[in-house]
Amino acid sequence: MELIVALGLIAFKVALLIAILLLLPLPLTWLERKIAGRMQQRMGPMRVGWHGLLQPVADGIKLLTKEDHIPAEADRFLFKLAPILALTPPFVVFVAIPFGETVSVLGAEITLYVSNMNVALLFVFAVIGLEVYGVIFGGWAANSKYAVLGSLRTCAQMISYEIPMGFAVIGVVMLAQSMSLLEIVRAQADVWNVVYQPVGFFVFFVAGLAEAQRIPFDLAEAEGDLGAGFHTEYSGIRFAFFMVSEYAIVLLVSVLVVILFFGGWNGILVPLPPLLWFLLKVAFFVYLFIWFRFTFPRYRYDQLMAIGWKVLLPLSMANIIITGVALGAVAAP
Amino acid sequence: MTAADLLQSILASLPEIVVVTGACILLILGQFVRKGQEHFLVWASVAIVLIAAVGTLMLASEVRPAYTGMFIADRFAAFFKVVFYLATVLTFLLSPKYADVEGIGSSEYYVLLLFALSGMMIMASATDLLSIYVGLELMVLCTYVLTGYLRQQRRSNEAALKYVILGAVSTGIFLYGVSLVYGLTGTTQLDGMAAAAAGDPLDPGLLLAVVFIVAGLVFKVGAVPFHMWVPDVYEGAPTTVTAFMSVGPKAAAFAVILRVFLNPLVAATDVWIVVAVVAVVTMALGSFVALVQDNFKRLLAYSSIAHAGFAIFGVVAGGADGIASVMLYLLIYTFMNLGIFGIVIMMRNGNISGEVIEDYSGFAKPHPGLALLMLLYLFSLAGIPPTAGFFAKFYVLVALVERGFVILAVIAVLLSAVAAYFYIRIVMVIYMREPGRAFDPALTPLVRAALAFTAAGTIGIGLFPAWFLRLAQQSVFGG
Amino acid sequence: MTAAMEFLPVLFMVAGIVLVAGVTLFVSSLLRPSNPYPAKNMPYECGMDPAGDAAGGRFRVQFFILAILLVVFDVETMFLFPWAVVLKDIGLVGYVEMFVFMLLLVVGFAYAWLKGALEWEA
Amino acid sequence: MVPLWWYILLGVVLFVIGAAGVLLRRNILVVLMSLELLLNSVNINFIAFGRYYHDFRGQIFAIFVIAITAAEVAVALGILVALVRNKSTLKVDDVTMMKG
Amino acid sequence: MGFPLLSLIVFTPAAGAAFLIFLRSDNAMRWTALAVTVIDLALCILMLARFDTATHAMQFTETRPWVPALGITYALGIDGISALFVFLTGLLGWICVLASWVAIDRKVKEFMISLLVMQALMLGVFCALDLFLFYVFWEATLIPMYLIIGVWGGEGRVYAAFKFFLYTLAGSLLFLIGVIVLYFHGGETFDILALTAQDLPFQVQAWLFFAFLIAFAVKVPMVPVHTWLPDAHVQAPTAGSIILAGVLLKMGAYGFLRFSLPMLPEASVHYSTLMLVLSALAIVYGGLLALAQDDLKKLVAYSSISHMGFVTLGIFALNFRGLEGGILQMFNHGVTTGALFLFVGLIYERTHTRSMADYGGLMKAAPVYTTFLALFTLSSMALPGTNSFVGELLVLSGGFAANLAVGAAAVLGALLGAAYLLGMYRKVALGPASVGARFKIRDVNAREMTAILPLAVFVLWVGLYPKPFLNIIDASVKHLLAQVHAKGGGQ
Repeated sequence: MELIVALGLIAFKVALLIAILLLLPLPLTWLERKIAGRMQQRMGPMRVGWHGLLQPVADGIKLLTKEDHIPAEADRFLFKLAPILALTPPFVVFVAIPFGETVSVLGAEITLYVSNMNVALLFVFAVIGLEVYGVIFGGWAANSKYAVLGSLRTCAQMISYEIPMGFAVIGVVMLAQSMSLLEIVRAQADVWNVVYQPVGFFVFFVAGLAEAQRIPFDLAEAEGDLGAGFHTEYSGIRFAFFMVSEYAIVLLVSVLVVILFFGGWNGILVPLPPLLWFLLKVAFFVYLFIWFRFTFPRYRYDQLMAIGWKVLLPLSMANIIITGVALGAVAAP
Repeated sequence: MTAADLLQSILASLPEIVVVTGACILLILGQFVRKGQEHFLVWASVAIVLIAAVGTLMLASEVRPAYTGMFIADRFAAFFKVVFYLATVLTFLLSPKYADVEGIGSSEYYVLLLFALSGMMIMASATDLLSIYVGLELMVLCTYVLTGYLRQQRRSNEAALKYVILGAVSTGIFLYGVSLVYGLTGTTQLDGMAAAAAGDPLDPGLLLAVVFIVAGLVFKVGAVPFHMWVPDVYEGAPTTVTAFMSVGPKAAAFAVILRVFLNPLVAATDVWIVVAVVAVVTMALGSFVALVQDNFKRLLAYSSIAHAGFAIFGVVAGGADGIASVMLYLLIYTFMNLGIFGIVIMMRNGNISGEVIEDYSGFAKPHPGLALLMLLYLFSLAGIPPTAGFFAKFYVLVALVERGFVILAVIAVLLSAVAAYFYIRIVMVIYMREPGRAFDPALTPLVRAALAFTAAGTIGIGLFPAWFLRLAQQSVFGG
Repeated sequence: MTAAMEFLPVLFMVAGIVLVAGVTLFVSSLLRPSNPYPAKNMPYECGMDPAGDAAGGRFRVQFFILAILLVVFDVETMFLFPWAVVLKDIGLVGYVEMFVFMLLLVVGFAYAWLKGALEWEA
Repeated sequence: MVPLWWYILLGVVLFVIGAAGVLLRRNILVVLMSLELLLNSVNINFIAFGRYYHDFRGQIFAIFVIAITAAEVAVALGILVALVRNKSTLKVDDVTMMKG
Repeated sequence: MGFPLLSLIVFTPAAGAAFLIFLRSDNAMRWTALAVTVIDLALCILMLARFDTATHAMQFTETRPWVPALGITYALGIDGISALFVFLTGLLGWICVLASWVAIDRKVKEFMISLLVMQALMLGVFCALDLFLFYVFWEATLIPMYLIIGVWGGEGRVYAAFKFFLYTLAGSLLFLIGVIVLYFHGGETFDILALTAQDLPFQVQAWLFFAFLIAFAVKVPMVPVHTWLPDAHVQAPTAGSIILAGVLLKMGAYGFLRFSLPMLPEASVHYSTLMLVLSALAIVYGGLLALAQDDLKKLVAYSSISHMGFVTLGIFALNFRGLEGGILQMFNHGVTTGALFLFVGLIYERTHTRSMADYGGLMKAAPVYTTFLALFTLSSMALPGTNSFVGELLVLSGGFAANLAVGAAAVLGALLGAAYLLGMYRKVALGPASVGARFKIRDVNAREMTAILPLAVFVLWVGLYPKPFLNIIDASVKHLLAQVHAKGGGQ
């Protein structure tokens, strides 16, 4: 009986997560365009609904009813598989993400996370690594030069930034002595990690920007020289899957930044509910993503690689060594 | 493990640390070496090896276990390390000119050799299957790359690729055996294995596991049925690397095989029957197939298979004498094989490849001295007294007969008579043909030194084997 | 049991996504038109007729080098994670050993840098 | 609880598939993947045995195997690149030039 | 340990070879080689002069540790049997140098070095008192001999060299195993005297006997492992043939005397009949083959097989006369056949043909040559008054005592010998002068005479007054026989 309740709870949480993540792009795209409008001294979408609020819905319907175009030379199986492969990893990662400790619902204590893995951080990196497959298959299967080139570049970019990202996190693990995200947040009850790990945070966030293929690192789909990168040939609902996946990653990076460096649901000064604190922080970082998009110019590809390998990686390695030395110095009598 | 233990461990592994550190420094320094100053790399590499050698010899006086039973510095290891140093230094001496001729300009060549050396050293000292594995891989990874070092030559690429794939398979087989041993005994330490298996020596699973481990190691030795890579890799690799591989990694694999075979666990199983069959078939194959080779490097590849077979006979003999005989064999083989490879390397100059046996037609006429050296190495490889090669074989035979394996000894000598044919065939080519063209051997002072040294070893050990024999025996008995 | 409960949701999640994606695709297939013709089915090449094969296996070596670097560095992280977790329990030896490890890593990195493996000539 | 021999059986099956792949498949990339399979069967064995004995050594060994295998694959890929640049083929049979 | 005379004898040629490396002129090399061999001969004569014929014990012994861990020593020493062969080797050494004075015109340095090294090794074989040392010398002779045949030989030299090398190598490797087995059965020592004193079980003796037999039989050579010999002889340069016939073949028979008989007496007695039959076979078969030859060198080569058959016959007769005859016959064969090869070489240098059909009437063109040829031919036929007569008579009487049928076969062989040798002499020396028309044949010159004369002296000396030679070996042979019969039974 308990087992069924537990399983039901898991199923419910998973369903909720899927629903949120699927629907989140709707407000996010609206927000993005609105913010872009404001930054560029214009209004943004105004036609559909009040201040264009229904614009995303209209876009969704449009994508749903667009013709599904598959190029003649494409590998049809991989071409169809790729969007789902791209969609899955960011969603799966959220299983391991805690949004808080517990909340009381109708007297029952319900945890604000689906699963508290002791190796959550490793799991996150492992699953994010799988994102590459959707990209490379999508680009390869289309058999279009822009798509192939785009997918290769995207892959190279993702794997390049994965390394500094991984290194950056190790400092956090050293502080928390755990790979469980829950433990990491608990360890920040007093002081947020960003205080001890500013470099780690910087590396992680920049690498996150690149992982999410956001400006200033959205080289792969640079409209000017690559059409739209690996998803050049995609249209309709399959294209939508890629878009949803990208927004999920944006959200994921924001969430991870908050959990790893900004104390998660631990608040400061103002005693707000933990979940609210958490969401506020996440919202701030999502806003940061959007802000960057309309502020920074795009890097050249060689610059992109140089930043990843020659700036972020040495920084993150130095960060580990310095953290290690500092911890050793503290531990030594 | 306290700080004092750590210090002890560092001391015990000092030679390895020296080599690895030196290799790392050279790796970085090598990037700043300008064209035409490569000799700096050679001397630096030689210096590193010599420092390590001094360390090894100073540490050889007592047995030093280190790193909680993963590693040991004893005489047995020291003996093998000396063999490795020899092989590496001689390879260094032979390399610069050859590298020039082949257009290998990069410093990584020396660094990779140093890393391979450190891998071999770890293998010789390892007392845990994990450290054996790590050493083994460190060594083979470097040799993979070195094999493919002539990037512009398809033959080299191809050899390297074959080597990697087959090597990885053999590693897989080795590891599978290790995992079974771990599963059956609950430990990966060689001593622990023996203790855990005591009293139940005939567990078929354990036998299988040991066979797997031995199979993986036998691959590195180049014995049948894992020999297919040897000729291709030897032919395709740069000749200096071939020379190195035919001696160093082979000796390292033997070091591990002997360590495993010193182990009562293995002694209790009947693996030696398998090994005996391997030895016979290996020697037969190496000897007979070499008869029809036209390519010198390929011939030497098969010859090295045959020699591996002969050395395995020593493993079959087992016991102190058997082990000492394998060790002495490897030491002597290092001298004579590097000598003959030195000649092949030296011949590679201008438009002479030095790889085809016909290239040597009438070599004795313009270069009687070098021809005499070749004669020496070849007769040594064939095992004719008074060269060292004879004493090596003799001692293995003594060990075999001591254990009562007279039939195996007879097979061994008959096969080595077959093998003698292809060595003296080369003698025939260099002495009994008329030279077809001018020779232009790349005889730099370094090559001269290497050849002189190997020749001295080949004839010296042959005439005065006593000291070397005692060395080998003490390394077994007193270690 | 707990391990199973921790990783079971992953399965749920994968199943859920596949389900949702499948349903969406199905709904979409009911709604969307399908009107392919050869010109539309050509790969996008700015309106020109496509020339040559896109997926012929010819691309810059730089990508391979990156892949190899990733494989090496990513696996190094694998050693760092467990070390970081038990840093305080592992004692002096473990603490020092990882610095040796990092040092070797730095040497490798420096080498790759000096060798120009990190240069991306446009 | 899953019994130990299930893991071992899985290991055996993976090992056999991997070995068969190496021996039978002609595409070098597939051969490399088969190698991974082969080595992963070893890892499964190690981890299963380690758990069986409540001993960390199995896991440690597995991590080492993974790391070193990665290095091996890196080397193999590097050599493959050099080969492909000299002649663009991934077929094992096309590679063979040396005989005897 | 006194003056290391034997070491001096053994290593003088080796030192000479080392010295030769630094010489440049061909003539200097020839003279140096000659000087070295003559010094060596002088040392041998010195040795004989100081030799005590009364004792069977080893004399001039030297012992130094070599590889103590395995009980290997550097031990030299000679008894009567070895003394004779040491002397024979010394005697033939300088003759070889003379024989190749003009015959070898290319790579003189290498040739002389090979020759000198060869001589050192052969002397070592006869002097060694340690089995390991013996084996090293024994096996090492392959290297210079392989080169002598292969580099300076005739048309088919490469094939002949290979055949020689592989036959003898395969044989001696089995011998090596035998040696190692003996080592472990005989108390972990390689000391020949100590091993001789051991009593081995018959089973072991039998195995070892056959292991040794293969090695020695190839060297002697006995039928059916003789096929390398004609090739090697025919292709080898004259000096090579002299060494082969004069000394190398003796090493096999010496092996029987030094190892098979004293160490494996029971097996020797047990298998003596087999050996006798094989010997008789060699005598008759070799004679028949010689009869069918047209090539002079081949004829002499096959006659060698036949003559060596007499040697083994004498040895395995296992009685005093047989043994003495066998040993003396070894010496005689060295002198006579060596001389015959020399003569073939001399004529070949002039005409470049060895076919008997090309010759005839040499008597007129070269009277001195043919006279001495007659002497050696008669010696080879064992005519009374020549050396071989004494030896063959002793062997035959020993052989008849041992086995009547074998003795009869041997007599048949001796008759065959007369047939082919006389036939040869008739075709070459007598009859119409067919060669004189085509070749300008000069008679022997002083240098050649220097080589021939000593041999001729020994032919007559042994033939007319064999006592000093028999004296040298008497004591040792008696001791050897006593050893064999004490343990092996019989007679």
